[in-house]
Amino acid sequence: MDTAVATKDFAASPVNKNLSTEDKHRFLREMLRIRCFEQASLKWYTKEGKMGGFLHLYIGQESIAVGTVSLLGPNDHVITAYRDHGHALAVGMGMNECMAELFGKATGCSKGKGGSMHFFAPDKNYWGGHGIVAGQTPLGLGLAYALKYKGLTGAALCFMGDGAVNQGSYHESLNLASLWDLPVIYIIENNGYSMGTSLERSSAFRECLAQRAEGYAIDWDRCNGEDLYEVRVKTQIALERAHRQSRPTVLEIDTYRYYGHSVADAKHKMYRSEEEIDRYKQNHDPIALWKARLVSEGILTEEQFDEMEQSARAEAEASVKFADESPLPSEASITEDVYFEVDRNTEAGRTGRHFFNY
Amino acid sequence: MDTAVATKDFAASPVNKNLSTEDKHRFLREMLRIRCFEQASLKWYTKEGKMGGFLHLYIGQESIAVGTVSLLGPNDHVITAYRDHGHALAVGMGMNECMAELFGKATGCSKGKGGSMHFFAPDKNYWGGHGIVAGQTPLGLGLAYALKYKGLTGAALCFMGDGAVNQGSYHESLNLASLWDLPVIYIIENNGYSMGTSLERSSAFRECLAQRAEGYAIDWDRCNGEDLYEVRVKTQIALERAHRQSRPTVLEIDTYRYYGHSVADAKHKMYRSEEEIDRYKQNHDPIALWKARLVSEGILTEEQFDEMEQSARAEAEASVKFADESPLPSEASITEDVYFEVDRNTEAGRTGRHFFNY
Amino acid sequence: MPKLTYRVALNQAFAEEIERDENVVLMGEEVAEYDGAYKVTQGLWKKYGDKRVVDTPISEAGFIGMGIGASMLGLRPVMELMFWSFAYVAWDQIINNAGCVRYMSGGLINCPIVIRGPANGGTNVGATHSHTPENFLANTPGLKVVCPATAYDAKGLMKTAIRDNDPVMFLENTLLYGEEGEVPEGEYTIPLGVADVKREGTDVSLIAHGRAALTALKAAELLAAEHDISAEVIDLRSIRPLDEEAILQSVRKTHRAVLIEENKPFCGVGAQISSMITEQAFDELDAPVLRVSAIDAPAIYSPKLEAVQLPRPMDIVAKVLKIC
Amino acid sequence: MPKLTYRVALNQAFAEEIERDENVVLMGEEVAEYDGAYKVTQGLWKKYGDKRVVDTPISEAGFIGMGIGASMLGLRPVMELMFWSFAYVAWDQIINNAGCVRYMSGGLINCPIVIRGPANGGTNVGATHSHTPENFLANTPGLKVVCPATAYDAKGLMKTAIRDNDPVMFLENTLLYGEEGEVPEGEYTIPLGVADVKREGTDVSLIAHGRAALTALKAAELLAAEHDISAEVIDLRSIRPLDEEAILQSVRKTHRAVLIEENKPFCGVGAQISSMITEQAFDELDAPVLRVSAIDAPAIYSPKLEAVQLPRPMDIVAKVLKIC
Ligand SMILES: Cc1ncc(C[n+]2csc(CCOP(=O)(O)OP(=O)(O)O)c2C)c(N)n1
Ligand SMILES: Cc1ncc(C[n+]2csc(CCOP(=O)(O)OP(=O)(O)O)c2C)c(N)n1
Ligand SMILES: [Mg+2]
Ligand SMILES: [Mg+2]
Repeated sequence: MDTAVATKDFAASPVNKNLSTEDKHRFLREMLRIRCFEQASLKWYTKEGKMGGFLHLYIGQESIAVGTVSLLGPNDHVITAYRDHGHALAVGMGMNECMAELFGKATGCSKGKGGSMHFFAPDKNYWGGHGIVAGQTPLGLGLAYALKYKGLTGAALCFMGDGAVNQGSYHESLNLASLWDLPVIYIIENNGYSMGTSLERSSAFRECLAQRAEGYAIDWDRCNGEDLYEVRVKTQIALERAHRQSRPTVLEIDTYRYYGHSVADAKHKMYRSEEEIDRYKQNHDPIALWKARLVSEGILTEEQFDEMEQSARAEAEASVKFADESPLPSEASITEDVYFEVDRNTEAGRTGRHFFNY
Repeated sequence: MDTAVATKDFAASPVNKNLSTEDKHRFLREMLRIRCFEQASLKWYTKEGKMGGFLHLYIGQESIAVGTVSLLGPNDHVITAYRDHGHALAVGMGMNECMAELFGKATGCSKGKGGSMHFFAPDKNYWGGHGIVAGQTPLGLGLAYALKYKGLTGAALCFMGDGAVNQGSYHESLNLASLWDLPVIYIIENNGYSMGTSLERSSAFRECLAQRAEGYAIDWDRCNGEDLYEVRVKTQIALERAHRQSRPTVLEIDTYRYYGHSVADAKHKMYRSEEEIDRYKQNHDPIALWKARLVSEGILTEEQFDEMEQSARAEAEASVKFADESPLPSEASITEDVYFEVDRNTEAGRTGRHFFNY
Repeated sequence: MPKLTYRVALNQAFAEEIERDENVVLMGEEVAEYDGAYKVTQGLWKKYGDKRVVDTPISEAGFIGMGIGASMLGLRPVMELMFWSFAYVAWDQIINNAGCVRYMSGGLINCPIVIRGPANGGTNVGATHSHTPENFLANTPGLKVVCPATAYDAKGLMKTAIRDNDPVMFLENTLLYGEEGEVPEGEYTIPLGVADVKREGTDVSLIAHGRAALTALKAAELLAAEHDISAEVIDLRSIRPLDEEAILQSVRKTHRAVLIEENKPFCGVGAQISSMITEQAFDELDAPVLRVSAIDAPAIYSPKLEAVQLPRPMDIVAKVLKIC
Repeated sequence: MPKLTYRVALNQAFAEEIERDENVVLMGEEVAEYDGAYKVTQGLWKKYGDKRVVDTPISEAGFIGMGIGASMLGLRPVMELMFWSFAYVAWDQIINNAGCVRYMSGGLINCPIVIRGPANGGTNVGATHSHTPENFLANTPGLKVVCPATAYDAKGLMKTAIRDNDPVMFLENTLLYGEEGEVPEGEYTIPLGVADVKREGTDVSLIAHGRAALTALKAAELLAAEHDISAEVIDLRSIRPLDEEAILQSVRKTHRAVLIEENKPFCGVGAQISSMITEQAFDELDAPVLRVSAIDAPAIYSPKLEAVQLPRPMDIVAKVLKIC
């Protein structure tokens, strides 16, 4: 084991024991969809001119997005950082609009304006997709604030990386969350590195990062992200705390990313060993472990798994075709989606000059 | 007692037991000088046109500046927030340049450019005087960084208020201080209020604010600020930690301000009771307690005390006369002290346009 | 019409909008129990309670960002910065989250938030407390920027800002809070993007915003009384959207313009207006467009000197005399 | 002369200054063990070690402020912002501490710090990563602002910036890091406040900074080849201090000016230059001063579209043809 968290079997926990085979298969399918989507995106990124900018792959961390989101209800919301493809697919966004966004097409979820770091689907309670490290942490707090203000029973899941804990806005958010009893759950996806910097070189702490929550009298927990059952159990505890007591939680989930920080990070074997990467792939791959789990439970066959993988791959390929064939945004659209009032052509939007090119 | 800190007698502690009568008198004189200086400044603030802007009085907290600074050596540095008169006088600044600064005169410590919130004396290792809440906390860290970089054995004492702990820059500074073993001491002068907001309404914590330091594996302590002996003992521990191990400390010192947040805060009895203020003045005044202490030690007479108070008052009055009679800065000086190279009329300062009024 | 202070006019706008829309919530440091550091929110917490008027800790990045997040879900937070100068600890939240999230989401999100507070020098609070970032904010497509000069404008523009579905940066002025002006009884709003001709004139256009518009009015009186020059005073009121037509109309009439602002000169709003006039009305100009701004240094504390650092009527008169 | 990339030229400047002055220390995210996100500091950590080249956590407000504090005590920190866009989480430290502490201390303190990193769009990294705040920074008396366009300028200006005793904001460009240019062997410096006439011309002055200066050069070639127009290209190199004389001299010669920048238009550097030219050389102008800037929206991701959003040679040509 490479996680500091002792493993324990969470299959029999209340939140897991009544899961149907269909549920368990669905989790597997969703993790596979994320992985295949990203493998396809990586392949096409490298093809001349299909995409630009950054591409941060979530591969290796799929169990976190799928496990946490699997528990969410109608008033639970999700917001994350720039490594956002996994959460986007987990909340139900289609591969087509996601791939088209990567291709910078008008059919993209953000009309080609946001790119890889900025997937959004407010209709699915998904608020992005944010490029500034920890910049989303006050926004997540605001989602929780609005829920409480409106008297809704819900929670805001705000995902962040281990490197984001050293941004001031996160700490300000923790104090506000505790002071005002806001139903926000900060989920630290601790993959051990912020770009090329290991956890030890970026953060001072005692046992773990989540423990800093104690200073704000916030409950915290730590979780082994490779086990989808455990992710669900620890997340459910936080969700109930949010729903029942309107109290925040900081949940640190150990995980690992297989690829570089972004596609640009070719030298990622400079700051971590090939052997370390292989060890994770061999022993801690969330998909492999979940697959083995379901096989051992006697509810999954190799054939079923291959079928799932193939359909995920097919879906990804289809999304590439969709993206590739989709039209580019028009030049005129560059100044659209800047101001609501202008886009809607309201009286306010028609009054005075809003744009200053002549 | 109104401080959460249990009192204990620190007179016999190593750092205190060898203090000479002269030392103990000096502490008393310095506390009196701070109080008299500020009483005079308050009196003249209200006189039409003598001062402008803010005036944050330190009265009630004098034992902290005097007690902490009394321990500092040649490589120990001080930086604080806008409530900075006490620290300025404690490090040895003259009343004249301080009062002249309040009067906005050219003879002021900052040539009338900084005002009450911005007293500086780098020659006395005093780096101000900063108006943005917690804005000085990374600067204090930088002083400690420079000391360590240069191989000097010293510490940076960075003072801040209880309301400043919820600014992100402070938390970022704590992580860096611990991660890099920097000799910085964050001293939280906890007077129970940030403007009109009580500690409980602004901060979430377990036992106290300093305890948040645990999350960064930083040592912390808490101190009853009304007792100068205790202030010296707790500060000395932090100084030794900085000097010997180059490790940071967060020291929270309970204290109380008698006046409003600033002179503008006339309504300060709206958020705290007359009775509370009186109780502090009666039972917890650091000057009265220190005086009583020295009397009980048989090393101070009423006459000596009166003489000290009178000379402090006389010095304050003289500084008012000095300030009042000092010249204003010239209009030309408005654009001086902006750029070092321009002020020194170097080649760099003479090349290109630096100022853009026509 | 009854006379109200700029402060009370704003206070009325808040009260009326709180009653009109249950999603309007006021937040900021000391805005509730303390009635506001400058008493702009006086009485509102007592009247509307903890839910609608909320005191915050000193965590601008945290609570401004929180307000932006809450606005994405449909609240209409009206966030007070005790001073706009403190926006700099929340700058990323304002520029990147309020300013860019609509665009990056392809228009799926909008942030109906107002961020407000005083942005001015002249009160001897020193360089760090005297910033006037209207030019920074207006440089940012996605944000709207309003700088009212009178009680009437402050109330009418604030009500519009709160109802606007885009993020509106509302810059007030501590030196104006106590200034009285006529404010009609009952409901009215003023659209963003409409300048106000505060004085008609024929010889030169004085174009300004915020308190500088009042300084321009005083200068116009001096010009009329002492130099027989008829100055027109255009108060921009909102910087983005900008009422360009009003500016150009005036310049087409007077053929001369002096731009006044209390900000530092380099890349101030005056620079933008000047370049716009030159580009749009070059042939109408009988003289160079001139600018008056603060003396180009951080805000000085010394009360007597800070009064000199900011534009005075005499400074405007002197510039006008150069071209008239 | 040997050809070096902009990246290597900067790298040489760092190495030379580290060796020249023991107080020079490089800091930033990934600058040491990782050799820099854009490899600008490649090899320096290996060569000079932990003391001189330091990796930081993702805490810009904390480490930039720390660098400012260290500079008050005499260190000469060269702080990398992986992107200048991230300055917005450290904005208060930069504007209020680096920018104002000298003034507020009446000149007792100075901050010999360099804050550097790329500030540009055009790499499809989206709105939050494509900010170009040179206008915000140059609005702030107390700060100096440099925007080099070539390898030669980058090295010479960086060495000067590190030796300067005021805080210098050094804005680089990820699109230029790989661009080659002639750089002499050995020691040289370029003063701040001196523009470079990158191409002589007689019909129109193209005034720009950073990458826009190279776009202007391309436009000048098109103008010569296709329109027989002789354009002079002035590269400002530093924004504050500003080489006003070079601008005015050129305008007195050509009587026409087009200002190009990759920033958003409202209150961009072009606005300041335009207002300055109008004010200082009105009678020299035969045509309105025109501006070319980025299309006024947050930076779009879509690679094909972002290429359109930023000024292209054809956009400059079109503007020039309006006045020539
Ligand atoms: C304020 C800010 N500083 C720096 C960056 C550049 N950056 C982007 S991601 C990243 C590392 C973040 O690591 P972590 O939080 O652990 O998330 P992970 O990439 O591991 O998912 C950095 C430094 C940024 N986007 N925002
Ligand atoms: C970033 C920022 N926000 C708000 C303010 C306004 N302000 C000045 S002092 C203060 C209260 C600070 O209280 P505390 O830290 O407890 O210090 P004390 O005044 O009690 O010494 C506030 C809100 C400021 N100066 N800076
Ligand atoms: Mg990580
Ligand atoms: Mg306090």
